[in-house]
Amino acid sequence: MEAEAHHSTHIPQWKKDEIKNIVDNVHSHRITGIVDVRGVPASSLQVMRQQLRGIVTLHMTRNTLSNIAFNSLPEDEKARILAEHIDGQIVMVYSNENPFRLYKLLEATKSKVPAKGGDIAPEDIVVEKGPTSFKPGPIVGELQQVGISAGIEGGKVVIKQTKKVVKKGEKISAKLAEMLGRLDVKPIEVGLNLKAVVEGDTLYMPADLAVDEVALKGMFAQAAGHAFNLCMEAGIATKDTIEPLIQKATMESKALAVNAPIFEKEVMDIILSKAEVEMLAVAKQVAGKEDALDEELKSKVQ
Amino acid sequence: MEYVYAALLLHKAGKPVDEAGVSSVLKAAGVEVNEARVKALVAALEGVNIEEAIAKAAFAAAPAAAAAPA
Amino acid sequence: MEYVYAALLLHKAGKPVDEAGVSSVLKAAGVEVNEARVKALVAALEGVNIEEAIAKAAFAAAPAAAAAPA
Amino acid sequence: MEYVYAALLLHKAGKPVDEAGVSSVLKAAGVEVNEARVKALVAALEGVNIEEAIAKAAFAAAPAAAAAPA
Amino acid sequence: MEYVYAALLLHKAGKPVDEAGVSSVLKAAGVEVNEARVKALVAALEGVNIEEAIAKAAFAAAPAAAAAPA
Amino acid sequence: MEYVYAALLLHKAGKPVDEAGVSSVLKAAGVEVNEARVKALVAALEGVNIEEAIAKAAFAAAPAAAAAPA
Amino acid sequence: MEYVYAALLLHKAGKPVDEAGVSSVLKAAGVEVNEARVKALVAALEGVNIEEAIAKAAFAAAPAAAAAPA
Repeated sequence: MEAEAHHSTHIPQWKKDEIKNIVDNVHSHRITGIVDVRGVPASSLQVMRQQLRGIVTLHMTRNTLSNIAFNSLPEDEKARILAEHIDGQIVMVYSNENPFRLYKLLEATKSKVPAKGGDIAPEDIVVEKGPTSFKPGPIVGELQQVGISAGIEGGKVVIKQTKKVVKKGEKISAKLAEMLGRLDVKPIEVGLNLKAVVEGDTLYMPADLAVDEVALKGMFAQAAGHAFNLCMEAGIATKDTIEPLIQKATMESKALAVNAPIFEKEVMDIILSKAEVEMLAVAKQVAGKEDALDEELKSKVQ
Repeated sequence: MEYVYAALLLHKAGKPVDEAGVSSVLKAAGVEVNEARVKALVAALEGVNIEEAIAKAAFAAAPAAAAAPA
Repeated sequence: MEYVYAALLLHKAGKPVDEAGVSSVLKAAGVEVNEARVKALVAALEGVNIEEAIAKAAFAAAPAAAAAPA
Repeated sequence: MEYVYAALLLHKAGKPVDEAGVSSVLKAAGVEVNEARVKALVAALEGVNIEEAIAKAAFAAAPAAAAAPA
Repeated sequence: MEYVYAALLLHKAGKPVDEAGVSSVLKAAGVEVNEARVKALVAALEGVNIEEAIAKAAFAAAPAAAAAPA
Repeated sequence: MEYVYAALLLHKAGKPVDEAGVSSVLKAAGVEVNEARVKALVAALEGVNIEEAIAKAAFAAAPAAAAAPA
Repeated sequence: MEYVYAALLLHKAGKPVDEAGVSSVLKAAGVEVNEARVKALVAALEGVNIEEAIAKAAFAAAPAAAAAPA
């Protein structure tokens, strides 16, 4: 503490105010997070900030000040750990939403843009084979130069082979970036990238916060399906299940009557047509054999 | 399912599907009747058009017949 | 199903599908005939248009046969 | 179908599907029992694996349902 | 078609599908029997797995029927 | 269905699906508990292998489910 | 799945599916509650239409009703 006190004596007032501002925000909000805004144009950032206004506060400040602010927090405050995530182009976020909602809100700001020379591939970049909109020209050679096998078919440039042009984590060259741009491949995701968020005593990392809604929907469907199956199997009659139960019983009854068979008026037409289908199936098996079938039957199965 | 079959049987026989009816059909089958289940069944059937429910199943069960004529 | 085939055979042969006919066809096939089932069959077929019922099957079978995977 | 319902009721309740059982269930439901039909029913079910028979859709039922939503 | 009905009747009854069987079933149905056709059919059915053919047909028929109304 | 969900919740949590359990889960959800329905549910589930029952698709479900467009 | 069942129970009972509700239902079922999972579920449900999700399941499970074109 003494060292910090000593340190702070060298800090100008506006910096002290800013540090206090950060600490106050951490204390007055339910959650505090660090967001990576690398690659987001300033103008877009302003738009996002407006869109999130009232729900999420985006606070742009100097990394050094954020660092000092977090380190000035009491030892037992979890938010101190956020100092470890201060790196690169970041902004602070404060909100009273829960971390999952914050994550969703921030994810929604993301969009895909073309790569620039020097960008790191966030995932394997693959160029699919198939037609392009280019007319024959020097583009073919340019594509070849960056390792994309191209040719001309029917007066159009086509990609001849699906090819992984950059592996995840590798740098994208300026030339390749240009070609990818012309092929309308947008490999770079730009937006508010939540790096870490603290709520109370819990640190959440993006992996903790990514909830697969499709999978969740699937789980709900599965759970509902299980409940339904259980009702059908155990004969549990509720308002929701009584009609399906009646239908199940009806279908079981018909199935039994047809398959036994039990001669009941309601199913005689099914039984008769089942017999006929069987007969036709057998007849079909011998249709090619001379004289095995009469003319009428032949005409039916051929 | 025996409770459901009892209900269908009564319905088909043109009898009211009530607690007394369901219970006595089940008893005749040698089933030890659970009153709560009978009540739940009868309650669930309230307002349900059994004939319609059956007809829906009939469609699914007999597509050959139903679908063919067109 | 042997009872049903007996009925269809009689029908196709232009004979009445009655108890005597069904029984004698079944007997000729060496089947031990259950009189009650014969009666039930004949009764269930009363008023049923056999021609129509099997025509539906033909309809269903034709494309099926075509589509049937080897 | 009440005879079939009675048979399935007995089956689902784990009781033997015999003439006495079917008759008493039908009577409890107020159905005037036709002995020949009961006999025909029980004869038809002889040697039939009911569980399998009801699982096997009534001719075509299952795949039809599958194809329907198109 | 009578001939194939007769063959299936025998098959379903668990009897051998032979000339004598087919002929006697047909006769019992009042059909004037064409010996050559009986021979041809019986010969043609040799080597045919009737059970399989039937099972396949039932399955294949369904979607065809179901798809029809569209 | 909330009663069934309560039962499944208990089952998944490895707890016995009994009247006390179902009632307390329902109460925690703010549901006004109907004792008869709880009894009916627990009785219906007696002897039922829940794990097997939930996995078994109901009647025509299997192929339909397969075909059901997502 | 316990968390999903708890949410379904609340939903079906017409109660809000919120953190307090899910937690208390789970606790009543004897489940040791993980607050982060509860939060995740509740947050995720904001973008999920439960009714729609389970309607699909019901459709898949009961094609007879759902598929019948009426």
